[in-house]
Amino acid sequence: MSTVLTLGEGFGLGVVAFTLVGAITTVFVLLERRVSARIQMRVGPTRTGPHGLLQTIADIVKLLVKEDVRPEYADPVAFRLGPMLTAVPAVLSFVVIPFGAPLVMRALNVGIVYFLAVPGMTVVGLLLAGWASYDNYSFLGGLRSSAQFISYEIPRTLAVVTVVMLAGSLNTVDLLDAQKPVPYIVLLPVSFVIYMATTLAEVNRIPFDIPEAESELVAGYHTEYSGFRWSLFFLAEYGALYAAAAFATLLFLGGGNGPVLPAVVWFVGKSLVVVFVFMWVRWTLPRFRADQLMRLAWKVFLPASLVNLVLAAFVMMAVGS
Amino acid sequence: MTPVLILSGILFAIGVFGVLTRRNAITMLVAVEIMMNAANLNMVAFSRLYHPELMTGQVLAVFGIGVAASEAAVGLALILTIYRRYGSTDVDRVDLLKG
Amino acid sequence: MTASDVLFIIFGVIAAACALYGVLTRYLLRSIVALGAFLTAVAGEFYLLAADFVAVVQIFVYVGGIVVLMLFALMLSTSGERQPLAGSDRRGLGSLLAYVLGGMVVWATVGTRLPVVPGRLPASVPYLGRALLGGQVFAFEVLGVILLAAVVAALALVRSERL
Amino acid sequence: MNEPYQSDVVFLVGFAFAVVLLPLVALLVFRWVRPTHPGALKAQSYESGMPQASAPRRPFHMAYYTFALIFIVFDVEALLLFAIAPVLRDLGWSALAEVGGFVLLVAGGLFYAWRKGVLVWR
Repeated sequence: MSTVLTLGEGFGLGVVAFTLVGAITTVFVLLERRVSARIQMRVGPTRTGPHGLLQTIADIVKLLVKEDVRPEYADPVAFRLGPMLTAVPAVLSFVVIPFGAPLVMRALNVGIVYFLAVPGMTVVGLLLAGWASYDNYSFLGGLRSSAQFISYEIPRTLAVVTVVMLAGSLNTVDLLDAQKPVPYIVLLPVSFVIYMATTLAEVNRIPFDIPEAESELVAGYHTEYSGFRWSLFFLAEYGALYAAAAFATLLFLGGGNGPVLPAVVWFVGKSLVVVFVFMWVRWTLPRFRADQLMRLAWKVFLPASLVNLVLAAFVMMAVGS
Repeated sequence: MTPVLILSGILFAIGVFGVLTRRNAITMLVAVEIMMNAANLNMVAFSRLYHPELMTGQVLAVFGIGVAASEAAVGLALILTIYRRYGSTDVDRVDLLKG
Repeated sequence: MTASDVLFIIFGVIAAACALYGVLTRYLLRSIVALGAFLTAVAGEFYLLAADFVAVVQIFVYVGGIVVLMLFALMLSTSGERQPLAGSDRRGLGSLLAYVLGGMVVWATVGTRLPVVPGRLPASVPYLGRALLGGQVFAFEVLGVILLAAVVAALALVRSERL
Repeated sequence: MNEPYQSDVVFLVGFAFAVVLLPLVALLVFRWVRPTHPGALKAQSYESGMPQASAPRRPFHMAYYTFALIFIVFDVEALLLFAIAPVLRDLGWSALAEVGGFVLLVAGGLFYAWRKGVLVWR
């Protein structure tokens, strides 16, 4: 009986998480357009509804009722699988994020590795989408996206390892208690910087948005997609953006820890600040070239994260014993 | 525990079938990975059976995954080299003596 | 029949079906995708067998690593054909051998009474780390050497052929 | 079998089922709403309005594979570190030396690749 309940709980929370990602995307797209407009001294969308608040709602309706076009030579199976494999892991990663002290969908014992492992499946989706489209831009975009993703995955993972070392647990909820006295951004500033920079690359944001460089590759791996299938890529992008920001909050900023206000407010507030930083960086910096991007990942971030890891372990042992 | 062992036996046989019948090198590698996973499944199952507190089987499975990664990296490098020399990943077309 | 038995059967059927499709299909791309689905189902089995860390590692390294590597290799070894197909295969003796082997393994498994040495089942992660650095530390360092050798060997192979 | 692991899997299965089902349902439902006017022109691949320059899916630059190769080795290293990291503090200096040796070995692979000039994107 309890098994059926757990199954229902999982299903229900799955629906909640998907709706949440949809809502996040809706809000963030509007936010992004307004923030970018402000930064570039423009106005942004203002016509639809008061202050343009209904703009993304209108966009969603448009996307849902738009024709679903598939190129003649596209591989039908891979073309359908691509967007699904990109969007589903992005939503799945929400399982282990603790939005408040007890407010977590499921506190897996290996939550932190889970959070890093599941979005890794996205690469398969990107490669499939780019391959399936039978289009030179898509193919190149898919390959570049996945090359970039895997390059930045390693320094990011090693930065997270330092946090796990200090916290002594792979459970995301334990991280909250471990950071009660002092958030890890104070103890591990280098890890924080590496994590933030590599995360920017993982969610394909400027200055790391080579895969979707509009002026070079049209729209990258999703050039041939339209309507709802395209919007799945969009959901994945903003879902992953928020998940990464929430994870940064959890790993380095103490999660929902904070005085007076309830934990949920602290958590959402902190993660929104991180999201704002991501957007700010996107609209301020120019784009890297592909070769600069790879050099940065392998010759700067990877050695730096290795040295940081060893140093952090050494200092931890020296202080601890 | 017997069902797990039966499942892993079946999976291993599927892998053997793939390696023996396919001629394409990439598909053969897929079959080899299936066999490796069948072995890992066995190790994890036996880890539950004998002294679960020692975790020996799970450690072996983790090592197995690491070795599988190295094997796939070298194997695929070999396949790519063969492809560029012979223009095919079909193992029967690769005749080393004529090379 | 408990819930984990049901889940075990579901994952097992998915794993066997995907494995079979992976070795039977003529489409190389679908073969690799089927491998990915197979690996995910096996990860589910690992989790059911109380090996949660092995399960996420399976997703992390296999699905996020080896499958991606295979897709790269596939995309680097096609010559512009629309749907890369595997060439002709030899059935016959190979399938017979596989049937015999599979039958023997299943027969042997069913016929054997497995002695059980019970013990407390600990939470896997801390104990896994202790085991790695305790009794298995030699194997741990050897794995480091294997990884180093893999990089050197694979790079040497790839570099020997200049484009 | 073991209770917490089982309920974790049950939960994840339910969750994944919902997450896969919802987009499929949305696709199916809106199939009746959205227009379908296929045409020869629409079925072509979009390459900025020009006819397709060449067949895609050609063999690509080897650099993609070499980077993926180094990636997978460090992936394995990272997963082993995840297994060790939670208990490192309790195990003391000798454990740290062992881990340091392992990290150095794998970093040797990176150093080799660097010296060979593989890490240059062309």
